[in-house]
Amino acid sequence: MTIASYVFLIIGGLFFLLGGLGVLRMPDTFNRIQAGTKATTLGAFSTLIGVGLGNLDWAFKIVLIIVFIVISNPIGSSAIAKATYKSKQIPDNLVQDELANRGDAK
Amino acid sequence: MKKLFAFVLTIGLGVLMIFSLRANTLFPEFGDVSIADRISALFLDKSVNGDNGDVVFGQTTDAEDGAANLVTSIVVDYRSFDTLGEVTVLFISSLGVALLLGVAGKQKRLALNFKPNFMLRVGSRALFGIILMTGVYVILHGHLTPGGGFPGGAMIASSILLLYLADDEFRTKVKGFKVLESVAGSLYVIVGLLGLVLATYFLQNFLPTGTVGDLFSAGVLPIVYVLIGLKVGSEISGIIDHFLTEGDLA
Amino acid sequence: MKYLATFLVMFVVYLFLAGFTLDEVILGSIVSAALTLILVKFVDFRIDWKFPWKLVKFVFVYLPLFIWKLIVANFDVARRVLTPKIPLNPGIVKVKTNLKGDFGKLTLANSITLTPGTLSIDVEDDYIYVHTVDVKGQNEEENRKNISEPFEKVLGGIFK
Amino acid sequence: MTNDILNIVVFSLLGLGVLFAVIRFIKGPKLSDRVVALDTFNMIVIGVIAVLAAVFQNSLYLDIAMVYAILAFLETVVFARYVEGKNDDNR
Repeated sequence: MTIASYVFLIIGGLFFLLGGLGVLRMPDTFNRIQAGTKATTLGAFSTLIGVGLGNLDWAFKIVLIIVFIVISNPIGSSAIAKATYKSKQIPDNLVQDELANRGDAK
Repeated sequence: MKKLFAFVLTIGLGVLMIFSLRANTLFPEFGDVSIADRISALFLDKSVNGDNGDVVFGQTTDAEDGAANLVTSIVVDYRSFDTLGEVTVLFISSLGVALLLGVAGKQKRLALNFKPNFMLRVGSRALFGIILMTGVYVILHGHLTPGGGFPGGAMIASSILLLYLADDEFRTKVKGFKVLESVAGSLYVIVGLLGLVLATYFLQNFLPTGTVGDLFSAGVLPIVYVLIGLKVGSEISGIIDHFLTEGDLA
Repeated sequence: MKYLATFLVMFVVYLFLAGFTLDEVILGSIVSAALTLILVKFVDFRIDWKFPWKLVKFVFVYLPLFIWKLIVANFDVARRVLTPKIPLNPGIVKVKTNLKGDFGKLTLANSITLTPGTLSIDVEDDYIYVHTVDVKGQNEEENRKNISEPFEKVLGGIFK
Repeated sequence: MTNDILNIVVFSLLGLGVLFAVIRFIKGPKLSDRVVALDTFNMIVIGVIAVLAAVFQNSLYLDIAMVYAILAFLETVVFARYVEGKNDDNR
């Protein structure tokens, strides 16, 4: 059980590292949001499962934390993305922008 | 002349105080105090009334206040009157905000620059329940875990803040907050008076205590924390509401 | 029925937080009942008799797909991050959805954010505005097939 | 013994993630980049707290992780509101 727990913890740590690296290396804001959100969600998922496997009494609390993170993380990212778009800090490498020609655009 | 008189009076009072304290046998000589007898060491062992034994989690029964969290037993048992004062400070600040920003008559939301998107609006309704329940959990387990009435109340208020940020149209009913706040404050004083009636002192713990670490173990402490949590939560929510609304001038 | 649904959600959240002992069940049911009386005005979801079946379908059909897509998405991110010159062709496209309920759309948008190379920015009426790392499709239909098709098929049976 | 080494490995991975997020937070050319870096940083800190719970075998850290997750989400929403109000015209 300890071995499985540590396997999940190390996978989680790798994905957290990947998230940090993605936020650092990606060239524009939207891509940074993408890399950060995906990698940290799976990282938190995997780390918390590892912690739960280490001590099965905590399983329910860990399920609740995972549910909260999986719901809240994409919502937070979309809020930042919308705010970035609205504040006109749009990166100039977009090849297509269908949000611009919407009815009430800005 | 007046200043000289005041000077002499002060010196005289000081001399009088020193001599009267020297004559008092309860007050030890300077440097002769043994720290082991001081009351703080007894508080740490929670044995103010009895033997100086250790408190063991999950085994000790009928400790003086039964809370596993030492800070909780200090804050809402030994120094509960102080906590009543702290809650009053918060009450006065929320009253001040209400007096400064509250307008008689109809109120409406401030026009914000922030337009919440769909995902935030729907998702915050789903997350509201989890956040509110976590606040309630933190309050109810204040005597077992780090936490208690003040952080739990702040969590409840933050769930209300989330609804305010996520929905343009949302408004809570301020009147309900005011009623809840007043009722919680009065009940705190009534619990204190019950302590005076059923036991000896104001705000004394009059309910039986159980094993340290159980849920129902700390006598009156969880009740007091629930009241503090309700009061803090409703006060901070009221402050948020006052900051985000304005009188309808038109 | 609305009361029962709210009560159950609150009760389950409390028990998950506090653990399943007798004391907690008693206290949790009291607290959940009190909160239900306060909150029931703001709740507008209702459960019907098909709810347990839908829950089973959600857990055993949707969640494995979701976790699989999440893992694939992470390896996609890893590939992009670790290559020396990051391959990008970004753009914002709109995708039509057939789901009607609010929570269905929310789940779809969340899923889209956590799948390879996409990030949903906003939902408006029937359209989800999605930022993609790599714009492949030329028109709406192709984008829809690429981005939201697998989830829509599963979620259509669960949410209205 | 092996547990100690594995703990050190896990904590180094998390620490490097935090380091990269902080570098982006300091560099970030625009405000929204900083907010994204802060969001990532918060998620990694939740992971650190959860691993601490496993190391010390103490479930109180999970309560702290839950509360931190809630506060991180609220922080993100509040900063998003701040970013949106801050247009380029009045900067």
